[in-house]
Amino acid sequence: MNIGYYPGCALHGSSDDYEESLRACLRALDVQLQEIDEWICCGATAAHALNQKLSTALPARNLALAERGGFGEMLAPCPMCSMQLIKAQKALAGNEGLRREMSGIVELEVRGTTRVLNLIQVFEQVGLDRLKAALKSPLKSLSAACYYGCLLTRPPDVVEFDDCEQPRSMEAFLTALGAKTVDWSYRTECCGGGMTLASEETVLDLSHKILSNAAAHGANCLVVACPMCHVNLDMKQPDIERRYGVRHGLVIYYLSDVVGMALGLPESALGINRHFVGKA
Amino acid sequence: MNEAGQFEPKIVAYVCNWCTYLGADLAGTTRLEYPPNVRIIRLPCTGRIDFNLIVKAFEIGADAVLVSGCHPGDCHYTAGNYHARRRWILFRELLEALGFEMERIHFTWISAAEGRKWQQVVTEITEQTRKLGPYKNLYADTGNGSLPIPEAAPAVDQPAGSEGSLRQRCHQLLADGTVKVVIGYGTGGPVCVTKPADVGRLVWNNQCSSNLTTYLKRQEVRKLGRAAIVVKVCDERALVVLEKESQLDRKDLHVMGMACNGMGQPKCATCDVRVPRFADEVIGEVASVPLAGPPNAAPRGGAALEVLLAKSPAERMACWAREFERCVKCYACRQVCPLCYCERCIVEKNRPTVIDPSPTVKGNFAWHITRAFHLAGRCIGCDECTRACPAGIDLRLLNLSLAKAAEEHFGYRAGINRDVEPLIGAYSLQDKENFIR
Amino acid sequence: MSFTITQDGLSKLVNEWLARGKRVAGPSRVKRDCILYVPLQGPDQLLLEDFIRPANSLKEFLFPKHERLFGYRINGNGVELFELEPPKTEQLLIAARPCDAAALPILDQVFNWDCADEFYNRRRQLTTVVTLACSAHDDACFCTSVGLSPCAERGSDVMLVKLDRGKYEVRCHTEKGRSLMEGRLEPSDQVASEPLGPEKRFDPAEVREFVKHNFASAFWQSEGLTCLGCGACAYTCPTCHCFDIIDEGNANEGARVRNWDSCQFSMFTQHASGHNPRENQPARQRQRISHKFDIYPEKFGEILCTGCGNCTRNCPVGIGALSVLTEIGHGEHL
Amino acid sequence: MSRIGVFICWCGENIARTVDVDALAQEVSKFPGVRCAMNYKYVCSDPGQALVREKIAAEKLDAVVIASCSPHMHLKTFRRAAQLAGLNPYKVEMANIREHCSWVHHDRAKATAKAASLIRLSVEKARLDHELQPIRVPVTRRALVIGGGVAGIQAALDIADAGYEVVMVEREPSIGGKMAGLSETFPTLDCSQCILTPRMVEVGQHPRIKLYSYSEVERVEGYIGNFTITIRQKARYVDISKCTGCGDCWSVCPLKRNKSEFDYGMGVRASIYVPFPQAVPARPVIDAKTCAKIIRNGCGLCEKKCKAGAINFQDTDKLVEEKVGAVVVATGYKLYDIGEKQDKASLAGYGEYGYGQYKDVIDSLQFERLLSASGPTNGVLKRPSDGAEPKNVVFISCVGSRDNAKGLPYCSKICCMYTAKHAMLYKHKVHDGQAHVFYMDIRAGGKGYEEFVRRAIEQDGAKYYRGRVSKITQEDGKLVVRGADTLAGVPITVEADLVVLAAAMRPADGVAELAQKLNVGYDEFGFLLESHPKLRPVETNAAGVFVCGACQAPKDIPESVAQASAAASKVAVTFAADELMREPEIAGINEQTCVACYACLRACPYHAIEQAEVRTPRGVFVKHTARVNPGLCMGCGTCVAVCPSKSADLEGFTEQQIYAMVESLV
Repeated sequence: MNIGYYPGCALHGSSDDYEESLRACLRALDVQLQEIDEWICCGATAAHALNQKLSTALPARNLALAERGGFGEMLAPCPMCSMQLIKAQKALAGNEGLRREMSGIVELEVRGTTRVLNLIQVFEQVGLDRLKAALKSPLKSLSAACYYGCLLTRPPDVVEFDDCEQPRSMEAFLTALGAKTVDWSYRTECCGGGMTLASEETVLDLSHKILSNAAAHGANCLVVACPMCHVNLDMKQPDIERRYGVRHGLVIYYLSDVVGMALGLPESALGINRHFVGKA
Repeated sequence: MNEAGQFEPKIVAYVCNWCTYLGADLAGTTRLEYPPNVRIIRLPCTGRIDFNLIVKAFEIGADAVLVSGCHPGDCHYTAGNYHARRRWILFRELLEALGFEMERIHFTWISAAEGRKWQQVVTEITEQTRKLGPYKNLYADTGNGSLPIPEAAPAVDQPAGSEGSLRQRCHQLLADGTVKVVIGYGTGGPVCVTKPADVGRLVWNNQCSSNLTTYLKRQEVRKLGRAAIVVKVCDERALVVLEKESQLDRKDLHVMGMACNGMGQPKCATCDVRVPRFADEVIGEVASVPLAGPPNAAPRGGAALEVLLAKSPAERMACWAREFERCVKCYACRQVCPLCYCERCIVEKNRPTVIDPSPTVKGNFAWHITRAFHLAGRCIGCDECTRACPAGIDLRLLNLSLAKAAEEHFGYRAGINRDVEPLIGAYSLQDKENFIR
Repeated sequence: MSFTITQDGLSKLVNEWLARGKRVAGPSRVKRDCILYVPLQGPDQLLLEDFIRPANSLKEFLFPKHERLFGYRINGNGVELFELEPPKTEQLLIAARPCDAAALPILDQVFNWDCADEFYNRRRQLTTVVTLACSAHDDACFCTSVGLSPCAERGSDVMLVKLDRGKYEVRCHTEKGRSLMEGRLEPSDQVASEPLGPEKRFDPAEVREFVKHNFASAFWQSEGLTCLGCGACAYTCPTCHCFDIIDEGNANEGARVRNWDSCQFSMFTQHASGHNPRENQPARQRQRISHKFDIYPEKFGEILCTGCGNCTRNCPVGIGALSVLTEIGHGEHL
Repeated sequence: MSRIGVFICWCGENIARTVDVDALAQEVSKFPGVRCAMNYKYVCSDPGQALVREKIAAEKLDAVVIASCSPHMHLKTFRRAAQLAGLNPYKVEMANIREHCSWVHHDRAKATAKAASLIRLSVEKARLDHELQPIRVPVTRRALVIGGGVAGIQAALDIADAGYEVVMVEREPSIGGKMAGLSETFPTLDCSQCILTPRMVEVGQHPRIKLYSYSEVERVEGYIGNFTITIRQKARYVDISKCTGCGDCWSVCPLKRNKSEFDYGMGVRASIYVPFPQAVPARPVIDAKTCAKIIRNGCGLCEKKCKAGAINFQDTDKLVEEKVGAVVVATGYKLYDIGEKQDKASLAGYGEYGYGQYKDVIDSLQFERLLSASGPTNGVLKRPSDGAEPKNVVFISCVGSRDNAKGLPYCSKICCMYTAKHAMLYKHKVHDGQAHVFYMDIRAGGKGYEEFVRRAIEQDGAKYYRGRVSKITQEDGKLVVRGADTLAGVPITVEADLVVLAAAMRPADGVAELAQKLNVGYDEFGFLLESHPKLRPVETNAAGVFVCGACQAPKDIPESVAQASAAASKVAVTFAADELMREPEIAGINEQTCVACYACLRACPYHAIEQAEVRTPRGVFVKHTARVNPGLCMGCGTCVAVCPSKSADLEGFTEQQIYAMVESLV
């Protein structure tokens, strides 16, 4: 399988461990990622807060680049990126006038034909059967709380992925790979996201609640598919301990980490050794 | 014309009893003045208004026709207007292809509460028609009329050995009593073979373009008993339609599907079905010769229909007037059609005379409009009507215009799917009505 | 020694007639694969060579497919009838096939035997027929079997016989023909050779004998089985002359009209009671053959067929009279 | 020639001012078929009608055209007048020269010309009018009531008390419906079972009511006055004619832990069971899915124990036929599935409420069972997870209702009221408890309703928050309900012990299939369609089929009962005469020329056309044909338009008439 790859700023910055992990994992599954040439920022929260046109134009440029590269499908591992890209893609596909306008602005013809995937969808394309066949070391010791965060399933009519409030797709993979999953309440709660810099208190409060609920339901780790969630839940655990006096000690895995582990890849190849919270 | 010599349009309005008629009553009760050119024919429901009435109105000299009923959802009879709407969608396409002046045919929904809308509609139609002037171009050959001639596909040989296998199988079927008669192709024309010894009369070559399914409606052939029929895939579609319309029981029929490489006819140029799908048995294998047309090509008229539709309405009307002028009403078109199976054709009904039986231009237009529209959503494009016409009238273009409309508006192709209900007699709330005011 | 005319001469003739407001009709290619006798707009529409014969016949110029006989007006509670003007335009039927022209004397009998049909006779008087002898024939042609030939004179005022391309020997058979051609002919040494007709295929006397004695034969059942019951054979036949009379009009006025009809239609003999004496297609097929070779000869002393082959060529299912007749001739019915 | 009389009305000045009635009468008298034409000041007045009658007799008129106002105004008047004079009423036509002419045109010459033309149209039509007789349909004076909830019970009792037999079909083992499971009812708080059970018993004992419980309608044939209903009696494995209802069987049954349907899973029952003690019939049924004898030929204790010998493990479904003349549909409702699984693609669930995931998130009908004195907890409020008494209960209204995102834009109408009732009853049971209600709007229209809600708030201290709940999470054994109070403008978090969701009302399962059998329409949500929302609220477009209760739209008990009585009275009206009279202006098929393509059958909105056979008097098959059922045809003429051979025609608007009219416009 050969698909386009849009890393977005996070995977080339603070979350390069995520990139390392998913590249290693997907390589093992024979999925070739081809990074989109000259990709630019997806616009994230900032663009649509400022300017509607800009929030379409930025992803439109990226979509145009993907189309130029001939990619029918493109992985955007960061949920914010994928949501912005999908939103723009749908708007473009359904509006001839907008296509013309945007093609002018981004100086490249854009048609909105590239399908944007999140990481879970890429694994779904690989398929449970193939994963099971490649399974080397079942994840017996894991009792995982799958954490989707706020954006992976939202807005539901844009991303059209899984049940918006009670998603189950990650659980399906983990169960197949031999892990236990816990039924808990905070799958789609907000971790504080981009408030890390603006209001650390908010982030600590929200992340603390998430970690507490996961632990209360018997989880010994969390599995995420978002770089921002990982930062807040992993890196902020010492701060949470300082503030709330609770030491959660929960390992935060990327979905690709656990899949990679099950495929028998060493933790170092997956960048797990660079996480802040290690195995208890 | 009025006394001052000014043209006064004649407008015939077919309206339903429960909405538009009452809407017009309300216009009266509220004293909303409008021009006196409209003549209302009150009918129970738009569902009752069939296309022949629209044709008849023009025949008696109407300069414009208005058809009006209840808004969707308001029908007194729950769904008459939906049925009507679907028919109008198709009928308008036929009138377009014939070159009618579409600005003289109006469809509206006017409720019992819309007296003002009635006033506005009638006023506007009257004024618009006054500007258009009398409908002089109806059925007129104004010159420059010549129908585009479709291109035939190149002739291809049929699979070798098919003829032999066909005869062998038919011999078996007749000998073991599975069937009493084989309806097949012979040299020079169709044959009905009833004795195993006669199977040598059956042929399979690239002269087998005719559609034998038309024999299923013939009493003389039916009386012979259970039949095996030789069909090409394109003919098979007629069986699907006939079955849907309760005209045959597939159990009573043994269908010999012939793998066909094309018969070099125009219809073969756009053929996208080559191997039988629900015949009882298939004879021969289709050669890997590519089709002349694109795979999955819709039954569009190809270039000829495009050329026709690109002409001006007056030119289209002239084309058809010139064609129909030659029609002698021998009804070969009707008799060869596998789907024209009425025992008493509407043209033979004389109380009332819906269609003038005379082969005049008026009577011929009425006939060909009716024939084509009765095949709306049913014609399977075998082109037998065109092939049979001794006057060389290209009826296929009318059929194609309707097939195209059925596909464009309803995604419907006749005789393709055994599970889909016939197009006419069904409706969808989503049927589009952008032409209805 | 003979007299000739060139194609240019014929064109001139056509132009002159048209210029005088008269009608000229002849074979013309109305579209690809369709050649018909039609009223001509000019000589360039006239087709003289390289085809067997038109798909229709000459009869429609004398016995039109649709004709108004008289008019009526509804007046209060009464009805008022009025006469229609008879035809008065002279017409020239040019390059007609001998098998078409030979049908005209037959039609003359039909429209005059009990009462004289005013409209028909008037048209006949106004008509001049110029035939063109056939230089080719096909498998459907059988004029020689019914006593005619490619250059049979019957019904022609003038006959043209091809000499070279664009040049014709002219044989005037009637006074009408002679006056038409006066001053248009050139003497020539060339004499056209008699064109060859198709081989004889059957003997009409045998056919007559057969139909007389085999009314209930199973032969008709099998022959008529594939007939679909359209009127293509009758309507393109030069001699078929059945018609239907109806009133056609609106609430105020109308006319009694005469339209072609065909014995092949299921409604042709349908009684008001619902009973139909010829209740199936084989019976109707038998009627057509019997009428042409037995019933009509019985009454008028000649067969009702000129061997043009139109019924065969125009039949959508390839039946036509010829195949039936040859089968009778070959004794295949026995 | 016809002998038609034309009567031109002046309508005082209304017509005569604009139309020259004298000139008009002159002109009209010359139309073909017109015997006499005259004008009169008010033709609809008594002397006017007398004139018409007199002329019919004197001139031996065979048809009459009244040129006056709209036929919607006076056609019936003039038909009556003609009938009095011995002329068939269907030989009367009207020309609308008032609404369609004199009132909308001012030019006298043009209006007069148009009036003449309109009269000509009507004369042409009248010439071809047939003498018609009203269609008489015999009536089986017996009614079918489908559904034995409160609406069905009310309808059945009213019809039976009016003196007609009733057949009642109930899908469940007992009648009683949803109401039998309620604890108390708003706004009076009287005990639901106390008011309903006597009515159930009455049904069970009524000499004119035949009850088929645990049965469903399999097939419906016929039409108004003459339905044949095939009823499927599902295998009950208990012969209720032998059974005494003693209860030995269910006490001996070892499998007592099956979830009780009647308790919506809040309680348990044995494999042989009576759904609730007051059931009618008070006879058990065996649950074939769990019974050990039926599944694996084990156990069989009940059979051994039964003294009456009523247990029959070989029982099978039985089909029985009943003839009835009218049908009342009272199939009621079910609650919307709150969870993620939906039975329709257009619907979506509320994953965020954790229904089905957290045991203590329940729906309102489950809560009713927890409150009910005869419920699984005997009226002691215990939460499902651990049986503890909930001290904080959150009620969320509009769960599904009025939520476009979930596919149910309509208001379920009763939730505001029962939620207030729930809050109140809860407080009455748990005095130190606190009820919290999240609502969108409070819709308390109805007698005593608003006061009832105020009482819940003011006397019983329920806390009402105007706002939606965004998420329910479970933490430390508590349900953390996060929502908003939009009036105060603050987010709220309530730590609850129990959450009750007021799920939307939806039509009961299988209503669409039933509606198709009955040829009754239904809307996109599955609620049955009444004929007219205001003027024919209990009739349907299928003549002789009536609706009542929540199958038609969400409604509460008083409304359901009122509608049921209305439906019953409509049935009584239908049964008032021995024969039904129907308008004869209906379609017919010329069976001689029909080729049985059944285009008409497919297009008929009333399913009034059936496949039939033509046979000789000796019974030899001749051909297939379409045939109109005069009991069902409403006369729209859609069949005529789709008939290719025009073998279909419509009396009153025949093909000949329509073409004659059009041709007169030449």
